[in-house]
Amino acid sequence: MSFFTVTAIAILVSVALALTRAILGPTSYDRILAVNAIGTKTVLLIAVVGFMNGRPDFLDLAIVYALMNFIGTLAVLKYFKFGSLRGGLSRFHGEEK
Amino acid sequence: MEEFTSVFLMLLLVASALAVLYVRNLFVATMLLGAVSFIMALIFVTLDAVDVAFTEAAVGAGISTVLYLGTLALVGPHEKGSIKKPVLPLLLSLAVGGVLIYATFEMPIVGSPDTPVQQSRLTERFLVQSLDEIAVPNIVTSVLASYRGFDTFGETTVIFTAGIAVLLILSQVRIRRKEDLADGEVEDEQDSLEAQLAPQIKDTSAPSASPHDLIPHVVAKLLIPFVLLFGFYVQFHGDFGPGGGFQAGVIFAAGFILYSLVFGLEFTQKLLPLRVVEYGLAAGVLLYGGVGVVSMLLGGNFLDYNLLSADPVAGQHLGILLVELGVGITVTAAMVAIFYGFAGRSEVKKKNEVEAK
Amino acid sequence: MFFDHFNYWITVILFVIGLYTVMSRSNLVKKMIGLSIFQIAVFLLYITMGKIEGGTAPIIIDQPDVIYSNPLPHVLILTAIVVGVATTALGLALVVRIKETFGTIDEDEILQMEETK
Amino acid sequence: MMELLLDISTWILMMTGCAFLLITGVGLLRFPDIYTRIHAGGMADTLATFLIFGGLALQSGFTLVTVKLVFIVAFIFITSPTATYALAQATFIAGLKPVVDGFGDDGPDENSNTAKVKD
Repeated sequence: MSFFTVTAIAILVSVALALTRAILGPTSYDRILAVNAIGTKTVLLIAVVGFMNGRPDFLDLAIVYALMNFIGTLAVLKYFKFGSLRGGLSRFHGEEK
Repeated sequence: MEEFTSVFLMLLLVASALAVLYVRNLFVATMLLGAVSFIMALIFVTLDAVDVAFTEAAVGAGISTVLYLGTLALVGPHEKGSIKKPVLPLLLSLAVGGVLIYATFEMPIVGSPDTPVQQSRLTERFLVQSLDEIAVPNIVTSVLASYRGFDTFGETTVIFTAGIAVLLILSQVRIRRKEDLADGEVEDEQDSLEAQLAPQIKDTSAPSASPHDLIPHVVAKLLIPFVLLFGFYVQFHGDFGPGGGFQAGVIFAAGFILYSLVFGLEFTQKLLPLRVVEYGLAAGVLLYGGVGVVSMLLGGNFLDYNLLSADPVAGQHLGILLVELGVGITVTAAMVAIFYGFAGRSEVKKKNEVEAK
Repeated sequence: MFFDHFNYWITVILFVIGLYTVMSRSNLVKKMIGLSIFQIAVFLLYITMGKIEGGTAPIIIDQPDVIYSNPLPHVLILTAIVVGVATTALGLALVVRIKETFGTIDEDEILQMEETK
Repeated sequence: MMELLLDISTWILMMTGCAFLLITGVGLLRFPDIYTRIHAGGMADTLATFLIFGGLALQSGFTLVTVKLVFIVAFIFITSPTATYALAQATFIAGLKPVVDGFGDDGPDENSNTAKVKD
């Protein structure tokens, strides 16, 4: 058993745990956190699977995942703070109730 | 091991899809759809479809989530309980599912090399002869841009049309214009709209307004050049690795969306005005079609890249480069246009509410 | 073998989930989400058909006797994903306009309004 | 000899990384409130990523792949804490209070606050 296999299994278990948290909630912030964690673990799994199959030159994929994870999380948080995607991130003084 | 990974991921996929169905809060459903998309892309990687995983990651987890959030910001996240009883749909879908499951036993075994798909003459041609005819290592790119160039042209046109349609449906300023035309010039109107909104924006959008948000600002400033650079890399490296016009376009758009998320829509539209986006939408399709027309003028068929250069293989390379560039421009413009449509709509909505009061 | 048709079963399950969501939920955004799941089922079906045992991604490498998975389904699905998000955006745009016109995005309520008109 | 040494260091790095990953997963599931979960999810994630990618880099040697690995680690090191920070701040602004066992007695008040943002 190579270290890639062991790592892949550990990542899969970890994704499953995070997914449980995403489904259970209870608050929306828990879900954001869990989905964000799933995203990071996806990056890891892509890299490990690439090495496992002997084609490690697909790491470009992992960069896209990391990027999209970041953008998605920021969008969600912005939606939560302001209820819209329009203004800048620092506008909450004007909009907060 | 690969099979185990794939099976495990598919079980996770079904679990999260069921959760999407079950939850009542649409926002939560959107979040879980993002998770579904991540897991789906992982399955694509285990099934050797790296290019597809690339696209799914960029589109499903990034752009799609942003779009759903933009919609929910306008329509509200709460789902009311349905009036009708869901027994009939349940029975119907279970029946359809049963029939389909029965049908799967007639399907060839997953991964076996003697299925019609793998035995097709096309597969042979793509995998073996394309190396001599096109000489691009990434076969997906050569099939996408050259062998199936017509189809991709059609798809690009669909994206172009969708971008235009979203802009028309969610047009922001034009509605105002008609109403205000009676008492002012068109030019001034746009300014006055901005002027009305400006006071709220100006005094709060300065970074000093909240020191806490300094970190996302700084990080975004740091990241955006690299995101765009990575977009170029994906665009022009698509011949050799996973990537190409579709993916690069989405990544480019993601860069602008990131800017807009952190600094606000106004600044983004100053940087990349709506007019430029509209021109970009058309320019990409025109570039694609233009390559086809040029090859016709040179005496070949539509999109026959062999004639673009003295050497057929060099001609193919040039054609694929230009066509992918056209796709990239159109996809970028379409995604940015769609984002502008959704994010800018809240401004219209807010103004309508103010007028109603 | 149990896993011979496993991918197809997952496809069918996702398909049924999508179908049920579209039919049973009256919220229009939820219907769009159901359609997205539908789409994902179709993507999985196509990519599964392209997979070949012991194969690798269809990007040519300098090694003897490499089996590559079929690139054609990848091409079809790659474009389908981007077109899918464009059409989803169109649908969501229509939902936004429906909300502005009717004040609700619940299908049942909209139908009632239409009847009482 | 060199090979063996590299393999052993890879094993150590990646197994430590796996341990941190599993701790992250368990922490996400078991911790009582959002702030502790953010702590578990955010911090261990970055560390585990660093360790596992370090192990992968040892395996790939001095190639383009290693450069890409370094890029990804740098990217995650910048973005992941930012996202975590923004999340924690948004949570705080939304009015969720941390569960503090044995510190103060605002238990019911905190519960009502949590209920407000519950979906």
